Amino acid sequence: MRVYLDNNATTPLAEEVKKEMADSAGIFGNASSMHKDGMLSRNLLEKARQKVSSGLGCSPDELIFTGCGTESDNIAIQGFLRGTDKKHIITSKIEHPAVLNVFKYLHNNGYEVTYLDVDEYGAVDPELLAGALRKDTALVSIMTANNEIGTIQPVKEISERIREYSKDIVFHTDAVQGFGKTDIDVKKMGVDMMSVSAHKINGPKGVGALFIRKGVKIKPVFIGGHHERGLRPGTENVQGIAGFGKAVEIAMAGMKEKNEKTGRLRDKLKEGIIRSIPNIKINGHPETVLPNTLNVSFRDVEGESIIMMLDMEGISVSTGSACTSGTLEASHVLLSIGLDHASAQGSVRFSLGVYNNEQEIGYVLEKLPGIISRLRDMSPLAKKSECK
Amino acid sequence: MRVYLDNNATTPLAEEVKKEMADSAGIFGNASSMHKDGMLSRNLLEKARQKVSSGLGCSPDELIFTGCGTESDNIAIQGFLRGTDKKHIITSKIEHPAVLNVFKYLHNNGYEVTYLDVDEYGAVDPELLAGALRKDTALVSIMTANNEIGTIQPVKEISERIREYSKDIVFHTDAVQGFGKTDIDVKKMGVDMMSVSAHKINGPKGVGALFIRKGVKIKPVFIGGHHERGLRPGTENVQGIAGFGKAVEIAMAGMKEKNEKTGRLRDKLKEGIIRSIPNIKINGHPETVLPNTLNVSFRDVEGESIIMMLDMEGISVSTGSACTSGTLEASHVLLSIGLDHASAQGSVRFSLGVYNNEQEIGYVLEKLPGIISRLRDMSPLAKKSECK
Amino acid sequence: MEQYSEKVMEHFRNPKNVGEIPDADGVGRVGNPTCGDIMELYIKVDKGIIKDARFKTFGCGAAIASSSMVTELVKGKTLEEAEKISNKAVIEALDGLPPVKRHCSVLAEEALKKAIEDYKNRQKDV
Amino acid sequence: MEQYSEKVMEHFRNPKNVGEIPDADGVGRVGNPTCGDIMELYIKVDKGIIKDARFKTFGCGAAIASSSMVTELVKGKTLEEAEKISNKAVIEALDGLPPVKRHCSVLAEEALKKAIEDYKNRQKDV
Ligand SMILES: Cc1ncc(COP(=O)(O)O)c(C=O)c1O
Ligand SMILES: Cc1ncc(COP(=O)(O)O)c(C=O)c1O
Repeated sequence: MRVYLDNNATTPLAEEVKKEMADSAGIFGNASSMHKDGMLSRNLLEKARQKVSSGLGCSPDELIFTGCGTESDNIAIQGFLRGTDKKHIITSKIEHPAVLNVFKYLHNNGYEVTYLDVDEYGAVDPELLAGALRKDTALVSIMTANNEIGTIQPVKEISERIREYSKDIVFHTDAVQGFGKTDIDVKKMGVDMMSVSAHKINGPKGVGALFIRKGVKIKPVFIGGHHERGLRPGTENVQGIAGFGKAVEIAMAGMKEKNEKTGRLRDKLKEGIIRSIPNIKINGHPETVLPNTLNVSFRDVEGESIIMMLDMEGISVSTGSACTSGTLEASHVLLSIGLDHASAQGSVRFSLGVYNNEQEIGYVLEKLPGIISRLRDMSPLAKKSECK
Repeated sequence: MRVYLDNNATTPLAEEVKKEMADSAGIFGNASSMHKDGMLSRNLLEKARQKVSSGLGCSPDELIFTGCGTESDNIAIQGFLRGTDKKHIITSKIEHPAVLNVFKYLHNNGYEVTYLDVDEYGAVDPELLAGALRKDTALVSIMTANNEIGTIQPVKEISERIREYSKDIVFHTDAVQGFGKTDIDVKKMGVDMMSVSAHKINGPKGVGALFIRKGVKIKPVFIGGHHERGLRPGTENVQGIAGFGKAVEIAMAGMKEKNEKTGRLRDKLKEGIIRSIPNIKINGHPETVLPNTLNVSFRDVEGESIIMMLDMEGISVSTGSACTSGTLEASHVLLSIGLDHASAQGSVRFSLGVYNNEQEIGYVLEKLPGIISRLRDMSPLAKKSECK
Repeated sequence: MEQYSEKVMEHFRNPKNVGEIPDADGVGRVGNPTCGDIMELYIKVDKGIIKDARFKTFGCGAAIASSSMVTELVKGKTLEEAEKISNKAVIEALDGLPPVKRHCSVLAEEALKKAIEDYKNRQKDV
Repeated sequence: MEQYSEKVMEHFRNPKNVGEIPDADGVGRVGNPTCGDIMELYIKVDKGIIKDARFKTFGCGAAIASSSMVTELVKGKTLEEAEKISNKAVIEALDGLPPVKRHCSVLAEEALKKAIEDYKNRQKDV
């Protein structure tokens, strides 16, 4: 049995998406070419743009396709800043590296950065943000939902605070994790730019999109031909983009029901863990949280070894972000919500997807307690906690 | 009948590549994940890296995957310059926009740029380049072969001139068009960085690669996770990359024979055009030229209207670069080799691929003369040329 | 690349009124090879009415379609009516042109204006 | 992520010598929770020979495998031989470790050194 509970890292391709991509594998023209082969590709591209933009609630000419969520974030942030002289920018301490590391780079290159604290659940306080706004604030970037703990940010409230202060500050949100798992509407949320990525919603890897509200001026960072309005030059990945369009279409159909189902399974897993394993802590917001995400600290054991043991039992999960596996640091997200290092290192993220079922959750609950107790038997920390 | 002669814009997916991609569609893990699903993806990724690097003659750890050729060019050029203070850079006047427009941007942002002239065939003179080298030259970027006229540059000689002058100057080549159509070997060519793109060799769109010689230090431009050594952050497009690996594998097998076949067809087309249509000019180098590329100026007629008429007959060709279709400018490549505006605008690029055959070339030769003469009948320039 | 309308394709496929009028009453020549398209418009006028119009064009699909359309539009019109034909009218009659191709319709309008001007100048000379 | 070797996986799957030795002759404790892994190594010494070794480790797969391996390596060795066991030896015995995980073998070496040192100190005290 193989149980995949790492859907925040990436998701399996939906069968319909595989089919769409196989069907469009023969449509190969360069979407920029005048001739019929080009036109066929262009048509696929624009059909997909229609679908993805309708999923975001924007108009098709406000959407460009990119090569991944990271690219969307970078084009949005670096691209906007290339066109303004203002030097103050704001983000939160728990952004994905695709945003946070851009801010760190900018910090080292002449920008003043405010990194907003979050509360114990990982939520940004809109009032705190309002207080950080300045005359020279160029851009604010706050994610829609966190990839490690699932906490959903009050994006709308943040947007309102920003607008009250100034109409000129641009507000970007990284919705790579929110898209498909919570209500997304660029207008209702009041954002100027939004990043999304296909492979998080059962679409192909290597395709992302960026919403840029009409009137928001950004400059290209990678420079080349005129594709995607010159903002993401390079021959368009028509097949992948067609797959993205299909993935959005199916993600949007019955989204509410799918998320309710996922939420029920997640709650079952959560309650099962609470019932069967002592000395744990659930991380992330108890209510305003993605329905598929469960982050748990298992006291006195280390996350990687839990993951490896689960993997040996056929269960795929991860410690925080796949993007930081391979590094040695404890999750910046978990440290930011106040966990000590040992607890941060002993955390596991279970992230469910539309294809998980009851039986799989049952299987995980069968295996997990034994693994934790085995590792605790090995741990020099466990006995001390007991003494306390 | 549909005849596709726009292979320099993009190529159809090879059947083997389609199959490889379909076969790997079920391998979906995030290549950065610790668990088995991640490992399966990582294995595919590294297998493909092996194949592509062997096609370039480099070692696998000298190769990163990117989202397209344009990205490879940008990461190479902008990424290298982010790590040096030297402010002089050199390129040619006939580079692809993915290089040339980066240089223009840099030109406007504090860099001194030497744009080298080319001769009437589009070749860069290594001596001219040698004369342009300076103490503060950071980087030279000269393409391996031109996308519009097919001229192959003396990359090895250029590299030698650069090395004679200094060991510190980094030499990048955009081999997006050269790869698969001419001998490529980063060691023999003596380059430090090389860009390639999968969709030009019957691989998928949305995948490129960049060779970075060991010891050459570049900084990320798009910033995020640690994927591809942090130089191209973003979840890897494993399926596309697997397709790229397969495409390289089949491109390299019997490359010489395939190119000889393509060359024969190209020559047949060229001779047929010379024989049946007066008042034309063949652009590009007569010998050191890609075997698949034929660029022809048809005096007194405009290129787009030729393309449209050919398209109506089922023939796909283009005026220069697909990347500049949609703009109004005459090709900078054709102007650089000395064509006047009218001739530059009256040029058509026929670019063959591995799947073309004799019959298709015969069909084009049947249709083309009538189209040119029909358009000349419409042209106010034609009568004047006759008078001259 | 934006798509051409069916109407544009129709006029490109089968342009109307191609050619010169050897004894034209007015000729308008616009554009130059350095900037792109070149258009020549010939008109034949009888009692203030444009009886015939023909063109020769070096240019893209939109330029040829615009030339064809403008000759169709002017035939049978009085000079006063013809003078009022704007590039917008050409675009409309073609069911639209992609933004980057709008200048082709401007060229058509200018060629027509010049041809009428040429006709008027010749009348003065007489 | 680089792969772990089969040997590492083996020692992770079935670590040898897990646990404490209540009446150990020497104990080495290294690492701290702020920087990552924590390792405790217990040794039992008889006539200059390490008769038994056990560990407790809080850490990743490589840390657990390194702990397991180092206890295997020292058993039956004289103190002099044991003192020469370096992190390289641990890595070799494990058929390699990914570069980012090398520090785990260093930790194992240090834990061993400390345990021997502790043993020697206790001898002096007697
Ligand atoms: C010479 C050259 N460089 C770069 C590119 C850009 O490649 P891509 O479209 O994959 O970004 C192309 C083709 O479009 C090309 O011909
Ligand atoms: C919140 C968030 N932002 C950005 C990304 C980056 O997306 P991609 O891997 O498509 O570049 C991810 C996932 O990896 C994410 O979870």
